[in-house]
Amino acid sequence: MPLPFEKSIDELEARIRDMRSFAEEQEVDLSGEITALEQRLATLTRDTFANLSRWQRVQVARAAGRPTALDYLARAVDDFTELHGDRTMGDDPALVGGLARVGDTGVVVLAQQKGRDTKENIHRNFGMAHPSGYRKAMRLFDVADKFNLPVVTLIDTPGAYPGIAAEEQGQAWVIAASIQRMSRLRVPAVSIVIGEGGSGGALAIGVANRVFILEHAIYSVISPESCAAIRWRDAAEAPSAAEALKLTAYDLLEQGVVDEVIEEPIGGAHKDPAAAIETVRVTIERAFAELRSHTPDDLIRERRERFRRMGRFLDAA
Amino acid sequence: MPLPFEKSIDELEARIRDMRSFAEEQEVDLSGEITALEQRLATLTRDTFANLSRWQRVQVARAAGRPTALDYLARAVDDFTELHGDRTMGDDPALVGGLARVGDTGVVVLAQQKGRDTKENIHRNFGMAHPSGYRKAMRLFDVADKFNLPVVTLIDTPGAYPGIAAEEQGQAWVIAASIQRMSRLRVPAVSIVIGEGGSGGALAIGVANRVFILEHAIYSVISPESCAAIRWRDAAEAPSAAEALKLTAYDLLEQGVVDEVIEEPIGGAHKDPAAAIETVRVTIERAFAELRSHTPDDLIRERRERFRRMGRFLDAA
Amino acid sequence: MALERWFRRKRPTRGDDDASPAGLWLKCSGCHAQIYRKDLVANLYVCPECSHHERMPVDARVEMLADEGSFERWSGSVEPVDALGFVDTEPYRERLTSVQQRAHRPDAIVTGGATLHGIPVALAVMDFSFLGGSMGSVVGEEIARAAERAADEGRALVSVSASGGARMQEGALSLMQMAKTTVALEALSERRLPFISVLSDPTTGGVTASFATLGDLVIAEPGALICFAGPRVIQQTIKQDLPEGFQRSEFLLRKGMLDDVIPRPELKARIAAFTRLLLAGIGTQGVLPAPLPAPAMAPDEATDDPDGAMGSDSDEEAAVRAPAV
Amino acid sequence: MALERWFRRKRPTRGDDDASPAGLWLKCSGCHAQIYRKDLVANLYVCPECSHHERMPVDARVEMLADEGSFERWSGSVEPVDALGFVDTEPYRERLTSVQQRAHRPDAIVTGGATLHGIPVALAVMDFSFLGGSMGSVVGEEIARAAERAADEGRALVSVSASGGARMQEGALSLMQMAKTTVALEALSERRLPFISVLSDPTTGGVTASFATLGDLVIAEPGALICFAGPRVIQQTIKQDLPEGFQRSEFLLRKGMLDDVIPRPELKARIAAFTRLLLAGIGTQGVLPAPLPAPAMAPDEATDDPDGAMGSDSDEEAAVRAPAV
Ligand SMILES: [Zn+2]
Ligand SMILES: [Zn+2]
Repeated sequence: MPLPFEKSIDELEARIRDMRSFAEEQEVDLSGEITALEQRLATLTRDTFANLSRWQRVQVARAAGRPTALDYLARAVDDFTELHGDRTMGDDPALVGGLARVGDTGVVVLAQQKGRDTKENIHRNFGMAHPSGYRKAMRLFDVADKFNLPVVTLIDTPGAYPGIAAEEQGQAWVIAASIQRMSRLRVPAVSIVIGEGGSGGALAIGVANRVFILEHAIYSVISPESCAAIRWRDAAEAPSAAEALKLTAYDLLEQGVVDEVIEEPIGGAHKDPAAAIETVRVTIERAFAELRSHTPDDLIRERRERFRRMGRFLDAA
Repeated sequence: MPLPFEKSIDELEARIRDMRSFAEEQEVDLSGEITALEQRLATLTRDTFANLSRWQRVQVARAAGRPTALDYLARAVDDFTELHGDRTMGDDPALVGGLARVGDTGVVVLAQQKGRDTKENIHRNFGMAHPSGYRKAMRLFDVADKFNLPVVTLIDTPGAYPGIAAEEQGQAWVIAASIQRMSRLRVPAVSIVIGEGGSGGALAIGVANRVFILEHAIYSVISPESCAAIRWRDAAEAPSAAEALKLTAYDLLEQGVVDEVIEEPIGGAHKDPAAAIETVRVTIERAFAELRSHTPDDLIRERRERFRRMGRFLDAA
Repeated sequence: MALERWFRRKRPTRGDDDASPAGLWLKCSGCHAQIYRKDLVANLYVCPECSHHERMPVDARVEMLADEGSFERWSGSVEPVDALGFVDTEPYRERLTSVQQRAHRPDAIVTGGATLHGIPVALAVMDFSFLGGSMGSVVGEEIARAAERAADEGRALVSVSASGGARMQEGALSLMQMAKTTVALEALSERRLPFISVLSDPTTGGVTASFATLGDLVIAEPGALICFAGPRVIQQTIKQDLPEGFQRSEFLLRKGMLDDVIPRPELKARIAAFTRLLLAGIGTQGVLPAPLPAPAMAPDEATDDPDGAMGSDSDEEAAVRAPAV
Repeated sequence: MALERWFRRKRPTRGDDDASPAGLWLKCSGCHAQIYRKDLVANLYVCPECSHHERMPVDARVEMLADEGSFERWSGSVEPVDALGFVDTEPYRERLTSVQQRAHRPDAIVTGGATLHGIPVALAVMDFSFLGGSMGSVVGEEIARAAERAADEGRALVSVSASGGARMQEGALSLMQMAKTTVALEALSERRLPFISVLSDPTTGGVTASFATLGDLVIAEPGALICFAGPRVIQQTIKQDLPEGFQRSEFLLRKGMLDDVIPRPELKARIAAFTRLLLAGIGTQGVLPAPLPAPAMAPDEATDDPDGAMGSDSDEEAAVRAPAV
């Protein structure tokens, strides 16, 4: 289960565990040795994660054991209760929505949910939503506006699903419509990329007043694999594509695509989910505390200006 | 093709035709006799149609040869151009929508279209819309509101389609939503029942500021046949059910369900479609001339009040 | 006509009913088990064997949802009239009179104010045993008034539907109740007060196609038949069998039409939780009135007859087969 | 960098091109008939044999839509930069330079003001022959500016899309153009000015999933490939053949996604008719400015190369197979 570059960390953890049980069974005092090893572990982990290549970060962002959206909904907000259905054609398990509470304020939450095991992954379509999912999102944006409920979205998807039904049901249309709908929200909206921010399918629920990204999450116009297949004509060049795409949290901060990087526990969110979730909770609360005094008109204007500014070019005029 | 009670009219018409061609061929002057017969024909037609039973009016409302929605859209408004699709799952040929012009004003039109022959009837599903049709209507109501375009709806349907797909796709949901959406229109809305106003499927596009009905059209909570099957346990009792349901134009005027009855040419709209269509044109123009000075807020309030008043009961309080 | 007409009779208590041999045991319409009547009633008319949700009498419904002693009846002052002089195999007027006497209410609905876990709400509960819960001018008017009064008093609206559709004996005016109830809900929307619509078995025709599916949240009880056109009508139209579970709550949840399917025992708590969250938007906290004091009037305790609720009469069955729209 | 860079060269006229033997005959990609080049151009790049709509060069498109002499170019002052230092098999910077020299424009779009049967509009026409019409910061910016200027000047916006999607060499910033173009359209909406979006072959990925499907009317040319994910991607995902006509205009019309499919020769008149009606709402008559005087500047007459338009390069084909989103 450990990622390739986590192997030494994993081995060191195993050695510490072994030494602990040995010391216990044999009733010998190895605390000095254990402390030394733990310090080595901490340094190794810090160094490893401080120097991850972009491709390695892609792997962390997708790591099994990394907290999923429902893990955050269970503990980074209160009283989460799921609402189902797009009122049109179905209920998409890849895009979860509902009501919750942040402090004393009701909120609408929308989140892309990957599976935590194979069975759930199949049920959740690996977090790849169909048009139905985005229609559900838009329906709940209406609820948010009607009842003045701020919006939290958690982004974690390889992308919107590329399939026959999805195309027939207007995948492009609903993504565009969801971007537009979210830009018109009269309430504060906060988006957090918690894992994989996969292109238009991610952006469709990412048109927020504040966009955060977890330290080891990514956000990209295309997956490194697809990019490599097209531009290198070789999917094995995914690491090169990841490098070229500049898709890590700090890359995106530099590009102005995200407003803030949320630090993860050392070794990544999967090493200490509870800590990661708590940081997200604090971030959400802080963002809403700041945004709740903004008027609806200001919120719309700020959100529009935020996205209107996106891009880099030379202006000769 | 003539309806049962049109038989004597039809025979008299045939006699006049015969006499005319005889007079022409034989070059004899039968103008006196012809004029006398024509007067008899006029009297017979007037008397027949003035004394139709409710069941007979149901038959006129459904008569083959009666102008359909597209006939009105071609000539009772100008520049009609159809717009397709519900942006969700399809384009319902039973509920036609588009842009048109009334005087110098652009309008949005929505109309239930029955077939003018068997082939078109199958294509149009006999004027029975699926949820897709009502979703298209709602989409075009949005266009109407955005561009300040008044709305004209032409009602002619046995009802919303009762089928598996229709139920799966939320027939009840879209009818309710369409009623609500139409009640919120910020522009003048005029509805005309041109043939059969079949229950919820008709009302879904009938929440207008002014509701007109053609003289021989009907508007009912249930078809006489279904009503008879349920309440008499015998579909053959449809004439009794039609009587009991009080579903003719003048019944509805008395009940306050419609605002005005539009007179048809003597013998019914199918006897002189051009004249019927012209009367409808004049009615639409008159209604908009009156409504165009109302503010959006007034239009909504008036429409809400119009439907809020519906019903008869004893109030003991 | 005075309100008292509907409430003057001292009606049999549950104890009286239970004493009658016929009422002692009931057959579950889900698993066909024989259920001791008291157990079924105590279990909110949910079969203890198979969790089948039987139809529930209006007053048990009110008792289940309203905080104890909080229910104040609003409905009852409006009475149906036979505006069309409708006669089929029997005059509508006579049919009305006999069902009114049996039901001890003027029409197929009870509305009132209540608190629900302390939250002030308006309740509107339909009575399927009254002419198949059909919606005519009175049902439409009571719903409209409940929505408007809720808006005035800053209450959420909670409706529990059970209906064969529009009341065809009132002709096109019953059809118009679909629009009337819909426009009345605007008063709530404008005040940003939630409308929670609960669909119970069966909810069909003109009720499904109007206010009942316009809830901010639309939730259903398990296994409820919810449709526009009834299964019989569809079968006659398409001449083929209907899919398993077609038009039932769970099917509609999968089709995206419902926010959730909630078992009856959880209903009150879930509605309260939803309503609390919907009322906790920015700038709305503290705006709403505090829970109202307990009303002076006792809850309406009209017929609490599980046979009526579980049984059927021709009006009800006809309505479900072919709901009027 | 001065605007003139893009326009100083006297480019070959059509006459010059026609003189070259290679350009004399073209093979229709629909029916494979050999078509005399002049006939194809005169027929708006629609095959006279089978009505197949070939891809149309930007300037022919502008000429077809704008009233004669009415087009005033707005685009061109904004130039792309290689913000990520993107290198695949070749640096993005070099790729850009070479395509810019070939295309004589800074990026894959031309915008400008024009009248269309007398109606003042902003035109935005995408150039598929420029890196597959991919949308990076410059394309996004030009569309946003065109929408905003249209709003300022009281013009309708008419866009003609042709794109492989987002320009992946500009990374997440190209993704953000989807949101940028979308929010820029709000300026038009607020002034109730129509946006007519025309989808031509091919319109895919991030362009389809943003401004191009947000038209008040969305119309397509016959036979155009219009999709979110390209056919190749879908085939790789689902490992089965795609249905006949899948993702083509006529298919999408049936699926409810388009207002209409309109043959190229009718396009201008239909757009004018739609726009006139949308502008003729209550209270809007007379509010809009009269048609503008003819501009001083001549229309942009950049490359008018049907081979380029009908042919392909690796960027374009890759884009259609797997549009970046
Ligand atoms: Zn049971
Ligand atoms: Zn050809």
